[in-house]
Amino acid sequence: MNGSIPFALCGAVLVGIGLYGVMAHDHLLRRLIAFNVTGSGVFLLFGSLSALSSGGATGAVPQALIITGIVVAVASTAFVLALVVRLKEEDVDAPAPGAFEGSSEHDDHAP
Amino acid sequence: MAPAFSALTLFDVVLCVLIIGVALCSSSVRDLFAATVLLIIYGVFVAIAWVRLGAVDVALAEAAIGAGLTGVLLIGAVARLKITESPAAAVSRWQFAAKVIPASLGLLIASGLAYLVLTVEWRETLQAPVLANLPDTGVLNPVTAVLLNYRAYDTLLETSVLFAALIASWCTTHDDLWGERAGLRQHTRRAGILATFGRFLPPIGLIVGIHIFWAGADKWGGAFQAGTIFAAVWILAIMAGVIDAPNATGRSIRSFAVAGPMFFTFVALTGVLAQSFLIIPVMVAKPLTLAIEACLTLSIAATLMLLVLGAPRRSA
Amino acid sequence: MIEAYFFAATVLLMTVAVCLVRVLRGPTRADRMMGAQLAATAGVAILALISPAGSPAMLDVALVLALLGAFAAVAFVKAATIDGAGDPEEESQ
Amino acid sequence: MSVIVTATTILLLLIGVAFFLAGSMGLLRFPDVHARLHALTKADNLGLGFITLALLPQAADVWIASKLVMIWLLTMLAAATVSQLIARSALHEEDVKQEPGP
Repeated sequence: MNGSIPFALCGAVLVGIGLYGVMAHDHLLRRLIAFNVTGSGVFLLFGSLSALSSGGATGAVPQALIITGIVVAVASTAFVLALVVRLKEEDVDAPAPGAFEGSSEHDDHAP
Repeated sequence: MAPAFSALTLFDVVLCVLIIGVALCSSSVRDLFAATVLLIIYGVFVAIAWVRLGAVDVALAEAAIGAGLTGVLLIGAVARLKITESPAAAVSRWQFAAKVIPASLGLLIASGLAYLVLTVEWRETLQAPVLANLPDTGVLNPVTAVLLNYRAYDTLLETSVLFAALIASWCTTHDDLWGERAGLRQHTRRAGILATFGRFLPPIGLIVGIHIFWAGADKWGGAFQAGTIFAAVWILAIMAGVIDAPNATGRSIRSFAVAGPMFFTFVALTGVLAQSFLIIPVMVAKPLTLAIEACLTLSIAATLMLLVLGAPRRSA
Repeated sequence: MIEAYFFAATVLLMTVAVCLVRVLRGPTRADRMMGAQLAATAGVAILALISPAGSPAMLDVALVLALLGAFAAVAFVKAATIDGAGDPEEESQ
Repeated sequence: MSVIVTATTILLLLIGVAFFLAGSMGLLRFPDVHARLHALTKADNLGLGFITLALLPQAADVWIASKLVMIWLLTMLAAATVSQLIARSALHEEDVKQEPGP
């Protein structure tokens, strides 16, 4: 019995929920939100597996990598948001071409 | 048979269920604004999960970014949109498939990961070598040691990613607006509640940020967490109309934004003269690490602040 | 004592689950934002309650949350004004 | 002596949790934005206040105790500001709804 198993399972489920959201939604901002859920699911899975292997707290190396990941995720979120706002201003009909650009941008930064 | 066991486990399980519930609601609710608000709540509880996992450094970053900055970023953009309901489209067979296929893929991936969690024996960690070499790094917080010493490569590249994201978001500026202040022109009622709040909170935020920065060398926290806090109170002061938003063409704000990556690269290159790229000599490890950290904190604060404000815009 | 703290924290988690209903139902955006505000305060209380079981560092997480928890709401009230950059007090004059 | 301290802590804890429960039930059940805001501020100020008071006698040192008080004061400052602003904003939202199109 290890206390971090619930969190590892939670992370696994969050990855699934996030990926569903990225695929199922039309609206770019909905995809952005789902992308953030996927990201934190991956981090939670990663961190709790480290806690699981050490039998205690999350190790220093995973923690450092996760902090790096969180900062990169917020930077890419801000950039995608800038793109979406500009896209709206240009009055391009968002779904078809915009959807493609937006989502490939997420994938580049997904850890 | 410690009685504390059950209360702690109960809390963890309820917390996990709540996090999953918030994520599910956020991805299924029709209203976009509600989905955004749910993401903020989600950030608060993920931070609590990190505390329970003993990862205080990550919890600090998640609390500052997930519950603070991401919220400001998304709410600002979403609240400006006029229509936020997804249209109630007629349910055709194709639309049904467009939900079912992603749902089954998501379920497949989640259950695959869960299977791995439950079956694979996870044994090896890098914690022992990290702690064994800690005296050579000049800091006592193992996470800071990994970020600025063992894996300094990652951190150097990460600050470059931040910088690249800033340049890329500047590229979305309208040609005729380039050279104006970032974001919209903010205004508030003089001596109103918002303006007073914007005067009160930043000094407190500065103290908390410096505390987190200082504690980062020896205990917990560090450049990223402190930088995010500084960015957040900077943005608050701008939103409250206390100070003006910076101009992307300004000298001083640009030097803030590049100070961290520049100094880091400089240290990395001087290491080449001594031994090899990115070597931090043991003798000067503590002052050098603190100097790098200070520059990084400034750069992260300036870059995140500019990223959240976005390109210059004219009010509608 | 620690168990008592965790039981209290678990009950607070459930109150957050209750206020999620308000976020989902709305009907106005202000209603949804209030749900987030209550969740952030409950988060601060939960962190304060579970910190005695770990290191004092956990209180710093509560401190950061208390500091930044209100920022999203400020961004919301500003964006909800006519030009998206004003102050709700300003326009009532 | 310690029995009294423990009993006080548990009592204050119960009061704090009760305020949070009342606040969230109010947020759920009250009829309009302003009534709900009223419920929310009770949870914000009193709920967290009683929980802070409960934790204070158990704090390991003065540093931790003062941090707890600071967290409470910060939350009160932020909550007071935000609820005032949200109330104003909600008033505008109602105005906009009555006269169509700004």
